[in-house]
Amino acid sequence: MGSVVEINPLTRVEGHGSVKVYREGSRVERVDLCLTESPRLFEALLIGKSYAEVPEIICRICSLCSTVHKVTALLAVEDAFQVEVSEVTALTRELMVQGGQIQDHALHLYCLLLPDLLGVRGVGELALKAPELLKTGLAMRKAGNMIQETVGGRIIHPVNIIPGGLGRRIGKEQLLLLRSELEAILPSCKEAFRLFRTPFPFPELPKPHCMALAPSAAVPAARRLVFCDGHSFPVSDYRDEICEEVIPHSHAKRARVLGADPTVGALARLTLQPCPAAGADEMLRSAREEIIGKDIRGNNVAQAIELWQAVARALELIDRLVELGAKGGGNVKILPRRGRGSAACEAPRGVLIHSYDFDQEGICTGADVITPTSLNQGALARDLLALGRGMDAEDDLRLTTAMERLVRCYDPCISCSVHLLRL
Amino acid sequence: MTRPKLAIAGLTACSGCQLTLLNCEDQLVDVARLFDLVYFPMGESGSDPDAVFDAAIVEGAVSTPADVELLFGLRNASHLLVAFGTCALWGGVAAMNNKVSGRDELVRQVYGDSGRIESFPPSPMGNFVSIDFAITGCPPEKHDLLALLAAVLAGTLPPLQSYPVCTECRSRENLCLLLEKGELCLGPIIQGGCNARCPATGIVCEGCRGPVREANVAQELELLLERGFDRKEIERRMSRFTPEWDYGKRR
Amino acid sequence: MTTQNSHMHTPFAATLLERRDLSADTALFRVAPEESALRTLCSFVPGQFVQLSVPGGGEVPISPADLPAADGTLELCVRRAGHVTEVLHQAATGATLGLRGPFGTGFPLEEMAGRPVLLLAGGLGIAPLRSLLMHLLRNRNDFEEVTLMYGARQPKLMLFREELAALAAKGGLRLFLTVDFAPEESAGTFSCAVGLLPDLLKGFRFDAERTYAAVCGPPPLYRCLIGELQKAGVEAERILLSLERRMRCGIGRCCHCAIGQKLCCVDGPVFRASELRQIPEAL
Amino acid sequence: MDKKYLKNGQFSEFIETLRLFGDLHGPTMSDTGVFAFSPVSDPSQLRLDYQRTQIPPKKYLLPFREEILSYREGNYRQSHHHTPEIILFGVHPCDLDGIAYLDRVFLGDSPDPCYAGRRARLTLVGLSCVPDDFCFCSGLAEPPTCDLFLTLQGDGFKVDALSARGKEIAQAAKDLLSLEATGATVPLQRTGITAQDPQLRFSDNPLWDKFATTCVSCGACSVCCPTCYCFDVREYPSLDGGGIRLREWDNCLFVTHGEVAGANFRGSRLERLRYRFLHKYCGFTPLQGMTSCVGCGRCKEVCPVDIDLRELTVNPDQGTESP
Ligand SMILES: Cc1cc2nc3c(=O)[nH]c(=O)nc-3n(C[C@H](O)[C@H](O)[C@H](O)COP(=O)(O)OP(=O)(O)OC[C@H]3O[C@@H](n4cnc5c(N)ncnc54)[C@H](O)[C@@H]3O)c2cc1C
Ligand code: SF4
Ligand code: SF4
Ligand code: SF4
Repeated sequence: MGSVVEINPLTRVEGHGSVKVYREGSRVERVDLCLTESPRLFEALLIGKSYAEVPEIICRICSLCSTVHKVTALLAVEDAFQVEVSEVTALTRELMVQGGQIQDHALHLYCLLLPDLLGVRGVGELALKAPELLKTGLAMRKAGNMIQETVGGRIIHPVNIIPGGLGRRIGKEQLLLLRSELEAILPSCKEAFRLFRTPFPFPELPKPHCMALAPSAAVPAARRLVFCDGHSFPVSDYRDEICEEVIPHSHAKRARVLGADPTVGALARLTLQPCPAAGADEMLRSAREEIIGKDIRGNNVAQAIELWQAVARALELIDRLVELGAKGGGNVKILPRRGRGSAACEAPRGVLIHSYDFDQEGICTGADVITPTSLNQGALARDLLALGRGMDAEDDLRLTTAMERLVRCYDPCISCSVHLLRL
Repeated sequence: MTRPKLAIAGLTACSGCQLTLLNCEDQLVDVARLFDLVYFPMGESGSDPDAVFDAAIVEGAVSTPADVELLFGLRNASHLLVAFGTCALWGGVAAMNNKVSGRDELVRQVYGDSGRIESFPPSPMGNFVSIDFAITGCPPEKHDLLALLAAVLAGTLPPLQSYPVCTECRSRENLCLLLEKGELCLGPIIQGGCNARCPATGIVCEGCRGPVREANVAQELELLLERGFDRKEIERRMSRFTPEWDYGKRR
Repeated sequence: MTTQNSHMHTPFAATLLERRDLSADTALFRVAPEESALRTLCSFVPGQFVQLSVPGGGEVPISPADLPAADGTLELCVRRAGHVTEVLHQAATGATLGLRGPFGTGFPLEEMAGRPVLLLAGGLGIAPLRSLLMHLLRNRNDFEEVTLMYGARQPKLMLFREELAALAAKGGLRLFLTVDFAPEESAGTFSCAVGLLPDLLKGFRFDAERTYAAVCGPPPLYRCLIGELQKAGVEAERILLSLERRMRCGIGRCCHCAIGQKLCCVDGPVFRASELRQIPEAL
Repeated sequence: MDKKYLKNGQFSEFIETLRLFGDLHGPTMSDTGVFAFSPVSDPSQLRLDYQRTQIPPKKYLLPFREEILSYREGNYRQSHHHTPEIILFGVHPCDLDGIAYLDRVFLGDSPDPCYAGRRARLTLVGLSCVPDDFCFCSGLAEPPTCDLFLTLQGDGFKVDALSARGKEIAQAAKDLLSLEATGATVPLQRTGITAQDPQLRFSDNPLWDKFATTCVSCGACSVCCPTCYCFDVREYPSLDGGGIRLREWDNCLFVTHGEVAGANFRGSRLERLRYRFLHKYCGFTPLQGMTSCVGCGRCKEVCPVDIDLRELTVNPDQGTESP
């Protein structure tokens, strides 16, 4: 006898999604992951807009990672027009991206995921049962938010960054204030590392095919994407290497790399990007066994390590900005020309790629955005099925609870990935 | 005292409005203590589908049959329905091209010829249900949300305020980007309350809070034309968050 | 700073003692000001107003609907009209409200003494005029004939109906009630004229040369009533109008309530028609 | 004879002396290039060549937004603001007049507690000026509303102490002042705008319609006017069960200004402009018959559509030859 169990809506994730589990007797036959967010068709909305509008519009694709969307779009625009920004601009943007990392990881770990560890419904119940723990998380998020507010001019959809530069340079006083806020949360980051080390007691899942951005290269578009099997290619070649498939009858776009479903995000980064900041390296050393080469459950603790790392990096950036004083700034004037620009960034959830075509007036004629969640989609679907198979014996409730937890391990951001996938 | 029951939900949007609640770091614990967050998929699991609410705070534009269904459900189950954010109130970014190109055309551009997606042009919530209160902004301001929650607790709604972005902008002693730099600033016709965030960082107001009540739209258009912007560009900027402008409006 | 002065700005506390519904959207609220406020608040002249604070809502100008009672309590007749009045209508008895005042200029009682007085109230306009009426009746011998013409849209919107009828029955008050229209079902249950106030006034014979007329009602009413009164022979100086404006402070600072160069909260709310002649936007 | 001349060489030290009396604020240029009164930590930040600041000194007395009351369990209490002693340096005569006007409004019968508290702790140091194309003030009022007034003169300033406080400061600075004049002052032609006939607001001047069509109701003219003070009051409950009442600058050009339940007394932009005209140039009770315009020229400078209500005071037939 066939039965269908549905998880609808998926909760404590960003956006609208659901999971359908088809069982034949107790055996799990099929799992449908439906990211049912209404498509907002951003790629089409951008056509006909000027290059300056593109970043302002595209950041609205998602609130959780609006900063990194905006930065990536700016980098892509600047790549198209071959603009090189000042050191202050670059540092300021990176500071905001690190702030985004802190915002996101703190929110995900403490508001969305922590309820699973404590067995409560969500933030509401958390506030009643474990207010102190929640407050710790919120304090970390607040520090990340403060970076966006002071540097970006707004917590969500920052305004202070524009093609070629900044609206306003951040003063020393404000930077020092930020510095002390960030230093204050370092101890909590340590605590987070301890708290989120326990992986969920699932059956073993398939090993991820990790993908991340190699740091280093100065020109953003020339940066490379690297994989755990040693494969790598420059970002500018992404169209040849990553195929976004529109699957017939299901209208889904699914990003695959060389026929495999990649995994991006904290776990992939810690696996592929060497040399985490001081403090984080220790954590990574002690939790190495739980992350490197492990399945997606390691993503939680990986995020906790990245929290520390982001704070540490933000502090470095602030120091450098303070050191620069009034030097190293200025905006670059943009001279539009026909061309294509691409850029990739490490968003909190993993690799994010933007690419735009412009005509000689700087009007957008083509846009392509590949989000971490669409990259992760295939792997998530695969893991869901594997989890289902591994939990054949369990009843529906246990199964769906486990599945929801698995989904949260990926920290998906459904608004970004307006695609629908069926397997 | 029984805790007021809240629904916090999203339709077609970026979740930024709901995130604004989670961004109230200093008040969130109190909010959770004072209210019963009965339905809040972004932050809570396992909600009661038959619940009734004192207030439903809903973000997003309406663009799919599922949106309509959720919205009607919440309207019926709630004493107060609050349109939360610019998408809910004006249509927002997703609706920006409603007047320019057809939905099918857009779907085809993104999904190719095989695309058949169940959706229609995103529209504001008010086109479907009656709304008791609205908070504007993309994203909304925290203080507006907190004022709403406190007012609901006190059995009322926050007082309205209505002035354009310029009023706060000038009061903050910003450089006027329109007058002094000839930039395309929408400040004069946009609802204030954001403390002129953008001009304060040297960036023009992009109109994220939608039209102010007394907007002299025709004149704003004229003064931008005089400053050398072309009509297409102005309309494109203005429709970024609000597709339905009455470009002839003067009063 | 004296207590008195600071309470020009900070409301006195006042307890809501009871509430009586008069119509679907209007109720009579009896409030007891705190002890220290009694002398100030109870000193008002009919026509003056108080600023009523409803915690959580805000503040609105209200003209007391009666003279202060012997125990110092005030009666406020308030229609549910918007933000603040809505919160007031939800308030439970026992709730703490706030009062500032009295503010503005009331009716020129001394000048009116020894004269006939004609009160013309339209709709909720009865509320402020009621305290004037009570003053006239309490000091009945100081005035000549007292007449009240009160028009409401329909019978069920007529406030204080029984009470006014009882007062008239005691003598000393000539009472004319009129409704714009009377729905079928109210036929027989209620006796009053059907028609508009100005029409009622047209057929009224009175000592126009000496009468003081006090008018309060919705804005459109004023123009025709002033016309009729003047036609009948009441000079503009003796036509007293109580006007409504948005008021944020009540003491002449917020500048919302200007009528020409006058401020409704300081120079009014009671104005003479003669003062308003030069001010087209007044009515 | 008093020692009342300050040489440029002594200026910095004079500023340091002022600092002894409170926090020093004065005209500076913000990093975006806007003249603004703001705290001065170093005399070099002072921009004595400023023409006018965007926001007049009224912000020191009547902030854009301030909490005036708070309530708890239904009981209202006055909100107390901690205001430091402030020495506001370099205020031009028009702005001093503006403060004098606000003083009349807010310190008249029953002084406004918030305003009065700030005013009592504000020391005004005036500074003479050279008018530009926007200015039309009527010069220094008699007596000027300030504690000290500095007149630019040759290679320094003439310093007049005009209040007890001013004398106290002059006394403290007496070693910096000298007897001999620093040079001669240049007398200036000043025009000013006098009180207008209230009926002018109903004149058939075609400018009325033009202004009503072009005014964008951005509010800048009132926000930046040194004598516009009208305010809105709003009450906000807070999550802890109490709440606050705040006041915020309002603006007679906004549609909400003349609203009452069921009607609007100034529903059209034309009516609202007339209201502004009346208030600016004719005054409301008790300042009726007084112009409140001090000629600072801000409203004209900040208006995006170049509206200058003063033009209405000129008979259109006189200015230009009609065809
Ligand atoms: C001297 C005087 C005496 C009075 N006496 C009485 C009396 O005895 N009894 C009585 O019932 N009333 C009386 N009133 C009228 C009473 O003051 C008003 O009904 C009351 O102020 C309404 O306030 P509210 O907050 O309830 O309504 P509001 O919410 O202020 O609504 C009033 C109107 O303004 C609009 N509005 C309000 N705020 C805004 C905003 N921010 N933006 C846009 N629109 C807005 C509303 O749509 C509505 O039409 C008197 C008024 C005066 C001046
Ligand atoms: S910068 Fe924009 S918002 Fe600010 S005053 Fe100028 S036009 Fe208005
Ligand atoms: S200035 Fe304009 S774009 Fe910026 S937050 Fe305010 S309304 Fe939105
Ligand atoms: S009306 Fe204009 S010129 Fe006159 S004082 Fe005000 S801002 Fe200055």
